[in-house]
Amino acid sequence: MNSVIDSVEPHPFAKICGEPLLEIPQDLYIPPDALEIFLDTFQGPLDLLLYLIRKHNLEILDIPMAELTLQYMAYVEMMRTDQLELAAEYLLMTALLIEIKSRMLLPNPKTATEEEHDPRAELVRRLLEYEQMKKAALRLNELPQAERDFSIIQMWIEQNTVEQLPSIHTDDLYHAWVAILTRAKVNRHHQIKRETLSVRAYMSQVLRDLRGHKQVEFYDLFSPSATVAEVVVTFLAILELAKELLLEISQVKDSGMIYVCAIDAASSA
Amino acid sequence: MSAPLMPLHQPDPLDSLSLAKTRQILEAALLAAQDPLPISELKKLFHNEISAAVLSKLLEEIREKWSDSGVELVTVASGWRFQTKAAMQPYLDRLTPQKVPRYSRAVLETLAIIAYRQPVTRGDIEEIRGVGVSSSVLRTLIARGWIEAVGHRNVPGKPELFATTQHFLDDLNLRSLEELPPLEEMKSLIESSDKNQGLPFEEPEESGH
Amino acid sequence: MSAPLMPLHQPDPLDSLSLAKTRQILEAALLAAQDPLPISELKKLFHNEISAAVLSKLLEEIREKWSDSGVELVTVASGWRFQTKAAMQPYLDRLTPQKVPRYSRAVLETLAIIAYRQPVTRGDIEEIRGVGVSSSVLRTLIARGWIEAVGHRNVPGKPELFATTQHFLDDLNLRSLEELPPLEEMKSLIESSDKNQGLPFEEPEESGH
Repeated sequence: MNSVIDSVEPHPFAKICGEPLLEIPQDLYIPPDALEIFLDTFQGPLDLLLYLIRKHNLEILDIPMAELTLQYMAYVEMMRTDQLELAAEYLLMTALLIEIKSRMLLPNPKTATEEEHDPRAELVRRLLEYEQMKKAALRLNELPQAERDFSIIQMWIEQNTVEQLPSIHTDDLYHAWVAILTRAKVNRHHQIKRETLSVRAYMSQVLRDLRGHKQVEFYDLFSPSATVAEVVVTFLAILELAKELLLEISQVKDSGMIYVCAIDAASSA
Repeated sequence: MSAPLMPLHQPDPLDSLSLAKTRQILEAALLAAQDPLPISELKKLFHNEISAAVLSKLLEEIREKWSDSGVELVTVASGWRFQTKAAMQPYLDRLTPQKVPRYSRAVLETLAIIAYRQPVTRGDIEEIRGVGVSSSVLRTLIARGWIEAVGHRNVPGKPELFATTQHFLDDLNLRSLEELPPLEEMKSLIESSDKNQGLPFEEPEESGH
Repeated sequence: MSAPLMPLHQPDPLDSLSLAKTRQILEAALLAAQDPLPISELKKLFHNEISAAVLSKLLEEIREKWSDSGVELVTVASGWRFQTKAAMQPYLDRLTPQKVPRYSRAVLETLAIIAYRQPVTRGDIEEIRGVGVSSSVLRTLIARGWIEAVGHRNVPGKPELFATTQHFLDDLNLRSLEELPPLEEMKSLIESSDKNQGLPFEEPEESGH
């Protein structure tokens, strides 16, 4: 009733992952070591059945049921551990095929009211519907897709109206400072010492450079492309940070390498 | 030092707006917009004092002006928007080395079923595909903003009904669901084998994932 | 229906890229980018095979080309970006008519202190302002991406040190902190206020949240 070809070698099937199907033999025999690829290749029993029918001209009725069942049971055994649901789907399909086959074998008493009912009809309907959707999915994937095939343009808006975040202008900061200084004058709580802004900016930068490092060689804190003025300001920033106890400068021996580390990193180490 | 930005610029009274200025404003608004802008929205730029017909004509002029650049003005479901031409994408991809993920067959098939059969429940999708649909598949599509729950079917368990969104159409450059590729008629699986003929189909491609 | 796109577009080999095409790619990349692009990034578009000098020249050409439109190509701290011109703002605002929210005085003063005195701890800010600084003020500024913790001061409690970010400079259209209004001028202003004159400023509004 069927022609079992047992001589199929597992190698060619297993190694061409992209197009393994060419090697799947007609009798459904899948070498066990290729099973994983096999399971990845098909979305489920419907997909497999569709493939067998389309690719190998297999008539639903001609599927060797005993063979198929044995095979499916073997897969189910292997899938049971981690793909229980999928195993169930294959089982269900096997049961359905066997049911169809057995009904086809029985004499079909025609009644006057009922059109000749082909037990395959429902399965065929499902296969066709699935095939149609499968094709549609491929076509859908061929449509141009935002981000994959083109980029959407959303230009920066000078004032961020999209997110409705408050926008400020440098004048706002200026006003804020004046307000603070005015209050400070009145309160006389403390002195606000003046310092060039560039040193403060470089202080932040040095701390950023130290972040995540246990220690950094002193010279590495200076950009090779820095101008003289930048070197001076960076140096001042390091001294100021040391004065404010924000970093530690150490030298193991005279004229040796100088190391700099952020103090919180040193003390928590 | 930049110029102060906020309160200086007052919109011109409309009658003094030249067509060129109008075109300039339209262009800036479309370039800056987060989402596609329909004509009804674009009219607001001019306090609804410019007709849709005039705006359409100006939009066509803008589209024409951009036609030989790397960027194009297109209409999608939610309106007009600027996007880069597909020919630019290989270059732009060099700036973002992590590739946009391709969707698995499970995701694509689920999407196709929702697009063509909507609204559908998860059970409907499973029925068609013949396998379970994992939650991660639906989550992927929801996270992308392509599908959404639009209601519940009145059966036990009240399963959610899923449909595609306008954003899905926008992202696929479509104006409506009718622009989706038409469904192919599948050849019968029974007759041809009854006649013992070979089946005239190509093998369904196994693009894997 | 548009043609399938995916694998069709291969980047041209570089030597065949005309200057016009190069300009087109630059323009598309800048229009599509979410953040400003530095030259080093733009070079990646061409596999680093076009020199910074050539790119700068092309960028100037693009800037020039756009100069009489509603958008402009500008340089900010982290690179080049397209943005809408301020003159477009009143029109664009009509698409999103809600009132632009303002930051409270506490937020503005805290930001000013961090900008001018960085790196500073919350304690420093409180000392200068003479009042406590609520966590929500700092959170607001951190969430906006304008300040960040850059380390800890080695005193009991190890308070975090805050500094302004590059993003802050970008948002204020500054290339460096030195472009902030200089302190010198303020000093004289304070002195003039010592002479019991009113400040020539309005008090920043207390609309705060």
